[in-house]
Amino acid sequence: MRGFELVHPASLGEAIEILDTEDASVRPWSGGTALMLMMKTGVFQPSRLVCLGGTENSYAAIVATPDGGLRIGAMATLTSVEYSAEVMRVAPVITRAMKRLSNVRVRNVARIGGNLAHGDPHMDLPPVLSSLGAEVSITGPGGKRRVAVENLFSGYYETVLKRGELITDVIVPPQDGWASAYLKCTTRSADDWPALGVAVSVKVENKAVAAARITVAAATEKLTRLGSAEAALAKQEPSEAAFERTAEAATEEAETIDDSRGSAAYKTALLRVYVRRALRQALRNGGAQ
Amino acid sequence: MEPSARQIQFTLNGRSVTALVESHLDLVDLLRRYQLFGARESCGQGLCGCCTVLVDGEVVSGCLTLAQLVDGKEVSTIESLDADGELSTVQRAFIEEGAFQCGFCTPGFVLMTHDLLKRNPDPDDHQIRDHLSGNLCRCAAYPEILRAVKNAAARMRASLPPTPDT
Amino acid sequence: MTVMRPMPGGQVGRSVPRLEARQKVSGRAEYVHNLILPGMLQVKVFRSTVAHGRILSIDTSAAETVAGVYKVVTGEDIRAIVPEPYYGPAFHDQPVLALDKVRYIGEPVAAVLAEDPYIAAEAVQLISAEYEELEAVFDEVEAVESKAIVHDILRPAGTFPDLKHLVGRRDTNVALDYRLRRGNVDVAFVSADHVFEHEFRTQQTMHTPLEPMVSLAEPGDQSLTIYTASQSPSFVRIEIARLLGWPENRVRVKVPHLGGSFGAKLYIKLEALVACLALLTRRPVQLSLTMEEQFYTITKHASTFRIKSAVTKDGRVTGRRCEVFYNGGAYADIGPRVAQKSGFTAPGPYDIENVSIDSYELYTNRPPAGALRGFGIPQLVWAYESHTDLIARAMNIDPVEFRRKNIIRDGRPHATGTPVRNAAIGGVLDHISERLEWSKPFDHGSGTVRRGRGIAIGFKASIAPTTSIAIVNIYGDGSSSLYISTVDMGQGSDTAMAQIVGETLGIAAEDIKIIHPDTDVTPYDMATLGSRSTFHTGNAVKLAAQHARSQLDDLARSLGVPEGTNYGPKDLFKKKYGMQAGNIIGVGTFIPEYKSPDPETGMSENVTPFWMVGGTGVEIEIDTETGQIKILRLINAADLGRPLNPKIVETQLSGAALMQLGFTMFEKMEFDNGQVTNASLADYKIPGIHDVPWTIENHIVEAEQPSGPFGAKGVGESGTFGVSPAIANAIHDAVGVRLTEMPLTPESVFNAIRAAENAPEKD
Amino acid sequence: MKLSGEFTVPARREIVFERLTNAQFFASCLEGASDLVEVDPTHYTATLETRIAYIKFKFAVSVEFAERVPPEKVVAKAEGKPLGVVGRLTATASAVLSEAGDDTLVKYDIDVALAGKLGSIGQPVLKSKAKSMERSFVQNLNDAFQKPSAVPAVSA
Repeated sequence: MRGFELVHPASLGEAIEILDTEDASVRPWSGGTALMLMMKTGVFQPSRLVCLGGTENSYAAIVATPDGGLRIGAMATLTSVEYSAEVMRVAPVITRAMKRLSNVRVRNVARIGGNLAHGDPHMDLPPVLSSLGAEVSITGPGGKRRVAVENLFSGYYETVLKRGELITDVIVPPQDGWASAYLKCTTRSADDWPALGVAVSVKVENKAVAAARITVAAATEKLTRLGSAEAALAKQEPSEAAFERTAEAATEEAETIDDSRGSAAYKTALLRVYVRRALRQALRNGGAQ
Repeated sequence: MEPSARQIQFTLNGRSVTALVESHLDLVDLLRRYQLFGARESCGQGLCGCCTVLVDGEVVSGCLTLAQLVDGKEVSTIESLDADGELSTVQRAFIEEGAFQCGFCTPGFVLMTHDLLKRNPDPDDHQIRDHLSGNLCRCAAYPEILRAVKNAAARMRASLPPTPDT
Repeated sequence: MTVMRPMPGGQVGRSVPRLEARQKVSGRAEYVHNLILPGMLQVKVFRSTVAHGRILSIDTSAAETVAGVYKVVTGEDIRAIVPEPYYGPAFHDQPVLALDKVRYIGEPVAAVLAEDPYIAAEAVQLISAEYEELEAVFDEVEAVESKAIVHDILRPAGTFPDLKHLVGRRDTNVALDYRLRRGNVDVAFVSADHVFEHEFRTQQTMHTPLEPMVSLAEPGDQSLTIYTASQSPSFVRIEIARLLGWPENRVRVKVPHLGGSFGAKLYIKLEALVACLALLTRRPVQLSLTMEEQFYTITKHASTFRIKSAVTKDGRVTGRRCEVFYNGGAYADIGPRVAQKSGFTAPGPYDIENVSIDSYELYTNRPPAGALRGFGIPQLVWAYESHTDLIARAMNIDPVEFRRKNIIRDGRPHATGTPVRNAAIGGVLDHISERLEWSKPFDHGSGTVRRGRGIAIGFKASIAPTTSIAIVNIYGDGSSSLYISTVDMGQGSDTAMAQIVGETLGIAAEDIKIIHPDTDVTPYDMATLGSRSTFHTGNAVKLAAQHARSQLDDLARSLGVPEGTNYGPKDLFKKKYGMQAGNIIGVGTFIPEYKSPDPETGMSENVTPFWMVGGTGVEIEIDTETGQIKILRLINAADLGRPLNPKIVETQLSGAALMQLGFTMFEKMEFDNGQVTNASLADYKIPGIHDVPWTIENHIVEAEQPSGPFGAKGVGESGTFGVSPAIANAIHDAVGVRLTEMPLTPESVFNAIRAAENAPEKD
Repeated sequence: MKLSGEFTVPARREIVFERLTNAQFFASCLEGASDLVEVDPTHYTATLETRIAYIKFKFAVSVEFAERVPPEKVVAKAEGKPLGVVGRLTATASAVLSEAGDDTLVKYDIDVALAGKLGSIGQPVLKSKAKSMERSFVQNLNDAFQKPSAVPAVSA
């Protein structure tokens, strides 16, 4: 763990310049809680850590956008997201998820950008944000681009972020008419990483589901949006039978994996139950307004 | 000294200090240099809370904090609570309720309780559990800790002057 | 009583706050890790990556060249200090660093010393070793017959008289086989109306004290001081002195507070290594394990228990056969005592005419197993109370009624032949069933939410033979200190002992200073283990205080103070010496009566100084769609004699039960080919605050242990006994399925429910 | 960690057997394998480099063909040492080949074990990596048989 250098670029541009290197041992450092774990175990030996503190002034704000959505700066701490009145107003499902996300100390330090860029499939925010239709703004040596949260992840701890690219903002679209819920299931201690996380957002118009977003995490290798489950629910009148069919489609689509939190088969069984329960809860929660 | 070492300046329990710090050093290591042992590394993963420290008034895991990054910041440890020789209300409540056994995790729980009561002077059981869920007590004095938090909250509320908000 | 100080209220039975409370809440309590000595070297350990293999070579050359590395040491280097560097309380089987062979993945093979621990850790990564891999055995039942032999020769230590019968054997993994034969169990089975037979298993777990193990050795002139987080300073001194071939007085062992232990820091762990390294380098040496390394150091036995009972049609158990296999891992540690001492209670607290017990401690190629809060008892209670419940259900007898019918009543002989006295077995059972309102109808829920309740009781024999010595020193001003080598690791022994002194001398417990273990200063105490301190050390402390008191009386008499005068010690000293001066030193030694079990029959007429009884009742709720279990009520009760400090006692009961709740529900060391794959608190989950049941009650069943100090006996483990089977029994009650393997995960409940739906259980 | 599965290769069994037991060919299908050196006809050494996100793992590996029963069965054993960290990778892979018309059905079982730091705490991550390597190996193998030209020449 010894012998690395901590550098403090003053701006995003400067940071990107330093990070634009072949050398994978040069890494950005926002809150550092995840990277520090990798370093302490000796799995990752950095040569240079690029502190993003210098970008904080420009990229830590949480603001309501004119369209009624949210823009959350990548350097916003999870705590600031947790206590943000804007977040609570636009997407209370995020606020609720925060209470049981990691722990207070980590939330005080970890940044939303780093949380997403880490690519850990057990995290709570990616499925929640994905079900809200959120996107991330990315800036890199090649300019800016936007990626839907569910497309950010390419594998276990892998993202589509390219060399030198940093997440700068999380953009949550307006949630008018959408009802959301996030449920997670732990199978060992209550504060364990989830064996399964299910996030759903449903828009009901004229008593029928006009649109739905259903995402699964933790039980699968990476966050997965369950298109066939969404299709199964579309145009249906919300009912136990419709939820049942949606859950069934979800289990057929999701490729669950074995780990010490449960077998793949068990996680599939949990998914069936939790999709139904999440849908029920979302409709109980109702729209954000 | 390694080339990665850097001189930093920070406030430690109210006093300004400077230190020459290698890049890999974490905050718990740094505090040991000042004979402050109340924050201690246990799980090394930010999960147990034994290394809880306040940086700029926010609770953090000392074992996940690079020491160089406290440059210019205000660091407070458990040892600051009774600097004037008086235990805090929370500390007294922990003693009164017998909310610890071996005591290794206790400074972390005490600091987290202060943090909770600062945000929420009258937490319910769920809120207490949520706030303290990142701290582990292998002696499992949890029922007593829950009682101690409530005891402290009640005493602190009683001693606070009423304000329009409360 | 001739002289007295103003007498405060009764010290015994008062919930005195812990003496060290202020230090603990302010982060100022003294732990070994607070100690930084000038010139101190830090140790990092290179560990085996092979489960069983012969060491062909160890290459330390690259590590030695790292700037800042002081020295790299292998097992052969240790021989310069200790020619036969094998240690252990039961067998001298564990090398300071591996010699010739490695026996589990994670075994220490080499040590790097550097002033900077980061440098030592980095250098460790540069060490490599070549091994000739040998066949390995991991399962305790397979170990009995396996061709893979972990130790070529067994070398019993002979340190403790109760393990004297261990004899050197070859070509076996059986470290100990305890046998008990009472009556004729085969005849009982033949003549029984019903015979029941089951097998139960438990998983390997770890203590995970939050203060990871740490030891520090400082060389002196022809001497060595060891500062260590240990439950057994007296044993550490004896064992280090034996290894070095020194008299005991050249080894000094000091122990401050422990940040939890639960059996982990018992007997000898890191001390032999730091002692050798300190002598090799002539520098103070500290070894502080990481949480990960603790998993390689000591664990709780995995076990398999085959139990078979003969039962009459009216529900009397007439015969029971118990075969218990404890997975001891690669080194015996105190496992043989676990197999023996716990083994003889395997039939449970039941009055059974015909009993046969075979209890085995087996060597395997897993990390070593030793004592963990209950010393093998929770594994047994898990099995016999699950079995008991299954019998009652099958015979359609109420499980509480069935137990009442069979429990050992006062004065009746236990399986060993020892009459059971002062054990509130029935009292604990009655108390829990009353709290649960057992006789009232119970709502079992409906649909996907089912509810169930369960009860289990267990008991444990205390440790013997064993010796405790205490010294009470009264100073010139009348203040006093207590010198004991009992270690306060959170259980509150300092406070309880101060209360005993206070009660005897008429002083407030808070005014008594406890001198922490320092073998140059504090007298011998066998170890702080097995809930023994309250009873054994407590008796010694009481005797020491009485001794001091009688000397004060003698002094008063010799000074001609009239009987009944209110004269304090200070006044006496002043009268005697003409100024504030002098000491009165009271010494107490306690050795309980005990008779070792006969090696052939396993019988003994006095197998324990006292019995501990504990039980648990639970109400649970199961989500049948997911298998998730919610504990609605957790009710613990124990017979601990008369409580010295009710509040601390209650915390002990509750803490023990919650710890066992973790072992019951989710804690499990996962292995892949001998490698533990979840050696961190990220992947090995222990109970957190959200896991605490919303209702938890802890009850002290009123009883009195006449031979204990002021009627008290130990309590540290009793809360663990009944938790696991009570929950398994409640699961059965709720959803009709039986789990026979711990942990009781939601997935195992879910699978059992599905399996039962496909193949309905026959009753 | 156990991985098992089966796949069909569009080639005759003898040819598949020959290719699978050809170390050069085998290594060419395994992502990150390089520096293959033949020690003797049943023993080889190689370097295996893999990456999970930004973290690199490099192993020095030795491989032994423990059993070769042409054309139906092959068992290989591999042992590797991670560079820069104490540890040990062991793997036993067996493949059973059976005819499926003109194609060959390959059934395989792999038992991979990791000891040391990577095994004690890196297990979930590496397990997922092993699975993705398994998938890419099968894919590469299939590709190689689809495009006979891509098959490296079998050297003696």
